[in-house]
Amino acid sequence: MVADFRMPSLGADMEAGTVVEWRVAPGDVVRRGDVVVVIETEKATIEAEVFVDGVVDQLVVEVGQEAEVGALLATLTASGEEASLTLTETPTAAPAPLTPARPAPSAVDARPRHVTHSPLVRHLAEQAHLDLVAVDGTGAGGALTRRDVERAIADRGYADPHARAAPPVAFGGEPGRVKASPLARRRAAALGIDLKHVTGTGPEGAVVTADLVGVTPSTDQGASPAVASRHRPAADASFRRRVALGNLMARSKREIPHYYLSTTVEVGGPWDRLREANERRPVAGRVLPAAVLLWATAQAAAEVPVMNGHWVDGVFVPGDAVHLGVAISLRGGGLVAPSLRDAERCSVAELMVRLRDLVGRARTGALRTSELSDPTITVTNLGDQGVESVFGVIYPPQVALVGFGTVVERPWAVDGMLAVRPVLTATLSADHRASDGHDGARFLTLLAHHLQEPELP
Amino acid sequence: MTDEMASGGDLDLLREMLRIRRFEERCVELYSATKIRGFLHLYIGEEAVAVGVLSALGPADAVVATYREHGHALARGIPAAAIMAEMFGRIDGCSGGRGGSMHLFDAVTRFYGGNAIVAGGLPVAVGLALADHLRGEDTVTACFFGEGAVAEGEFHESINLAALWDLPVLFCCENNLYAMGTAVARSESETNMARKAAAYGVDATPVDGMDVGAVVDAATAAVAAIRRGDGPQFLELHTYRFRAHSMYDPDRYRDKAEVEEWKHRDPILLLTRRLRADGSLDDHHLEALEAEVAAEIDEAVAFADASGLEPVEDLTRHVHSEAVPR
Amino acid sequence: MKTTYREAMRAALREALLADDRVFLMGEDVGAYGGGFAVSLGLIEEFGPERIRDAPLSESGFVGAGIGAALGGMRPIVEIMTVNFSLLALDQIMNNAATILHMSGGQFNVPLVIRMTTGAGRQLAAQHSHSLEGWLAHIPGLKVLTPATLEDARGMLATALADPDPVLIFEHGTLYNMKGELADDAGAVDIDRAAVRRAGSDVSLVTYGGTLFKTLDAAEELAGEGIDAEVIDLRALRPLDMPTVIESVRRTHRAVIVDEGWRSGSISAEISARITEQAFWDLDAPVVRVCSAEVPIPFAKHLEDAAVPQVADVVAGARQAVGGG
Amino acid sequence: MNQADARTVVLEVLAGIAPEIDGTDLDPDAELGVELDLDSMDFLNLVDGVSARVGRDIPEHDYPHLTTLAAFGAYLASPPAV
Repeated sequence: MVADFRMPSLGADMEAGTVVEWRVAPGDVVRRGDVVVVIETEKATIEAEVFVDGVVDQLVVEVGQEAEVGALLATLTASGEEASLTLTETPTAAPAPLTPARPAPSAVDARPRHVTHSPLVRHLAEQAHLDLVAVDGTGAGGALTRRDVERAIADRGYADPHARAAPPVAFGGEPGRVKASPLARRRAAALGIDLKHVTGTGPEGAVVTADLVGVTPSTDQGASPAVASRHRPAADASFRRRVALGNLMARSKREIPHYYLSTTVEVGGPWDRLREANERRPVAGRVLPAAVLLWATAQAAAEVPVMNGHWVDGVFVPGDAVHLGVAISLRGGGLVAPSLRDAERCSVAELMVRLRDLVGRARTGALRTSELSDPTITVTNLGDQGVESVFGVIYPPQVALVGFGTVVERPWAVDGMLAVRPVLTATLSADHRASDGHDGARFLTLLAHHLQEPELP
Repeated sequence: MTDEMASGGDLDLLREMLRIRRFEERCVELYSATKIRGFLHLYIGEEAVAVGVLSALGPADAVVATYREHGHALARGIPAAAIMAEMFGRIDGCSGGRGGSMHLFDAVTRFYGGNAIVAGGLPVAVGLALADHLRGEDTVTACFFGEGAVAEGEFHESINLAALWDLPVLFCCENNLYAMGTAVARSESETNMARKAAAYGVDATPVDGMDVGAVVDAATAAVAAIRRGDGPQFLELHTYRFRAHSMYDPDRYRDKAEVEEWKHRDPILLLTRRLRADGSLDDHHLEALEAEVAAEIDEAVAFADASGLEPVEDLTRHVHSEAVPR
Repeated sequence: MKTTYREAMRAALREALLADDRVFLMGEDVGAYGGGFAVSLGLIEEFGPERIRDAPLSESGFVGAGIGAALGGMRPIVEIMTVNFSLLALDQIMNNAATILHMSGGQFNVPLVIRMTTGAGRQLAAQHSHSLEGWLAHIPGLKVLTPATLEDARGMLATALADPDPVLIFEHGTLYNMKGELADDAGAVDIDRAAVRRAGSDVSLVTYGGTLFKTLDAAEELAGEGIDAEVIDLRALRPLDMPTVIESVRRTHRAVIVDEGWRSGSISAEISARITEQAFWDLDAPVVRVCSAEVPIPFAKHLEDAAVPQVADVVAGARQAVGGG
Repeated sequence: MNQADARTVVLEVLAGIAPEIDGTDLDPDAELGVELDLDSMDFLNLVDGVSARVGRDIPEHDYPHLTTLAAFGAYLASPPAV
């Protein structure tokens, strides 16, 4: 009878051992309990014994080799008898049976096989009201795995009414109390959203931050249910932009030490020239005053580099060109500020073409990612809304924002005489970490200068 | 072979020692084959102590043992199959698979466990004896511990309490000379354990723990003294474990020659030799005995293998009682 | 009937000793001395030294003996004079009392009651002022009770003795002299439910044991500020009656946990974690904890006062939770 | 081109600029810039679109005549000044 001698396990933390010495050679007679090999593990060097009587046949693993627990180390030919120690001094005939010392227990496990599932599996199944009997297991021995249960739930889909999230159980809470994550609660308060009108998708039906997207603020306290924006189906996106912009502006006001300058510029001359030029052009070729404002801003920004760039990790990084951000209000609310790249190299006419294209795409949601990514300075023009001046909030990480109001006719001294002239207020919001008032004043002065002499087509 | 020999006292002692020896040898094999896991502390060489002392107890007496307690559990009468199933971590184990090798328990035989905190069982034994004392029972609590436990405060607290309150405790110090790898001379200022016990006013007797007959005699006398009302008794049983402390012990701390020397005093060998010498045992008897023991162990292993696992749903059972209070 | 916490506890002991022959009291100086805190004063005269058993200074020994006696069919009450000494018996409490039922596969239960004094507030300095009940409540297999009221001092012992498993009773040292009115027929009380000692709607103050009355005082002070605080007396730290706590927090949306234990790894941390696990979506503010400072309890009165939670600390914690702090 | 047709053209172009407006609701005498929130770019696009549809140049100096739907319609219904 051949018997295998395998790498013994000497502890649950032993995975393998190295044979450091064979105490036997092929042909040696061994008795049960004899040490046949010395095994080295990380923990100790142990003498390993054999569990049968017999003759060593072959040593499979050589000295110095490592073998995993259970690996074959040697083969033996067992004598087939397990007479042990030296108690039996002479072989004898078959012994007379003795009465067993005590009744031996039945070796058969007659209990019905108990189907067991892991706690996780049971938990998942309970949550989904899933009957596990109908689920096939793919785990060891047909056991149900998490994946099995999840697949079963997914397969069932929504055919089973229980599959839908159960409504939150009323438990002690007062009526009308809305479960909401602390973050969602805080954000809703900041945005004036009444949580009662928001459908929660979180655990226990709680409102989580994502649920606020697409919900417009209530106009008054305890107002009617907030509904999606009436203006546009894209209200979700609009709301998301609102939230993002709000966060950005809050960060700006929190982090950036703004300073503000303003100057009033008489624009009678350039505006007359612009009008004259437009008279000669078909509608599609006309230039709006906005293009002139952008052009002048781009020129000034190129000349005062501390206004044009980004504040990153505590230092000012000047822009490699003027990527002019244009604040564009969207119909139905919201604001985007895409950029006109390399604006300082464009003529007024070119800027007009690009502006018209940009505004059109901004309002149809067709902006390119690159246009949204990296303005170095931004212009906000509220002239069309009739306000005279705007002191804006800088878009981080930019360091300056230029604002233009509407053109108004005002008494104006010309050559020592009072006259009525069209004037425009230009403002600058600038980051005091990157520049100071002197730089800002110089910038506005240059801007005003450029407004006077646009190179019109 | 006569009936007298088959059921005689000495033959029973031999059978019990053989059961323990063969059971544990099988455990080594099963451990090496990863059937048994966890710690495995073997009693091989010390069988005469458990067999001799427990032969002196009656069924109403109580036993508290240590983490090296397979021998005590077998000698006390817990079925080998239930013990093996426990070693396998199966539901039919004597502790339902919750205890393992170090925590064998059995209510039927009043076996209050293998306790794996050295000396941790002594106060419990004192309390069991206190309960018997308060209820006027004449039962004895036998408490086994190694000589290593004598260094623990709980030994001194317990033997003092038992002596102070005259409690029926049989303290059985199994002095196998090593607390894991620490030789007694390296851990005790006084290496005579009996003298320590005597300092508490307890009758203390040194016993040759390799001679099962001597153990039986000493234990019988001690139990009788306790039942007589002489108070707790202390036996220092000089013995030796032939195997390492546990499976993963390279046995660096003692001489191989020392081990071999003690093996000449193998309690099974000594008893076999004596029985052969007086003619009450021959090869036929021995073979029959071996076969009987082997069959029992085979059945125990088969039973353990066939036994199921406790359902994981029941994980948190036995943290608090389920049944009504006693 | 007018009584004190100490007398209520003694009445409970006496009742238990009269009711069941298996019951006996064992501990240091419980007999001739009358108990370190005079709880068992007079009992040895009535019940004799076998049942009011003075033990030597061997905490591990006599706590273990209590375990053995419980295993042997008795109903021992073991008194550990103060919680600090229980550290000498932790092996028996943790490795035997809490595990034997489990290790034996349900065969052997340990119907043992261990009483001990806990807490600071009496200028007993760093070795006699621990609040380690939260530690012990970490251990599965034990029940941990913290009677704070006269009713609970009177009624918890009987229920603990009827329990088949080990029960630890922590008696706060500052409570023994507390006087009050107790019903003549006061008796056994449940030991697994928290109690709302004061109803409120703005914030849930969760506490137990020695800090219950400080917390109730704080609630009164808060009422003067318009903050309506609910006060929950946990009564037991294991098992923790979280449904009562959660129900309260779901109404008030704010929780303050007052615990004389040290903050790190404390029962207050456990309760806070469970509130977060079970009532996160109902919270309006982070859970606030009022615990002892992370320092051994000092002897000097002003420092001891500063180290352990006081009424003002609870008030401040509650204000913080409601956003006014 | 009569005024009704002219208004229809204006409304159609407006629909491309401000899709959300409902032409039937629009008060013909309301100022387009205010009522429909048109800025100068929108207005340029409106004029450009209408100009292309009707095949007629609309000089900048005529913009003051185009403030309402009614006025825009009337302007388109009348012959060019030149």
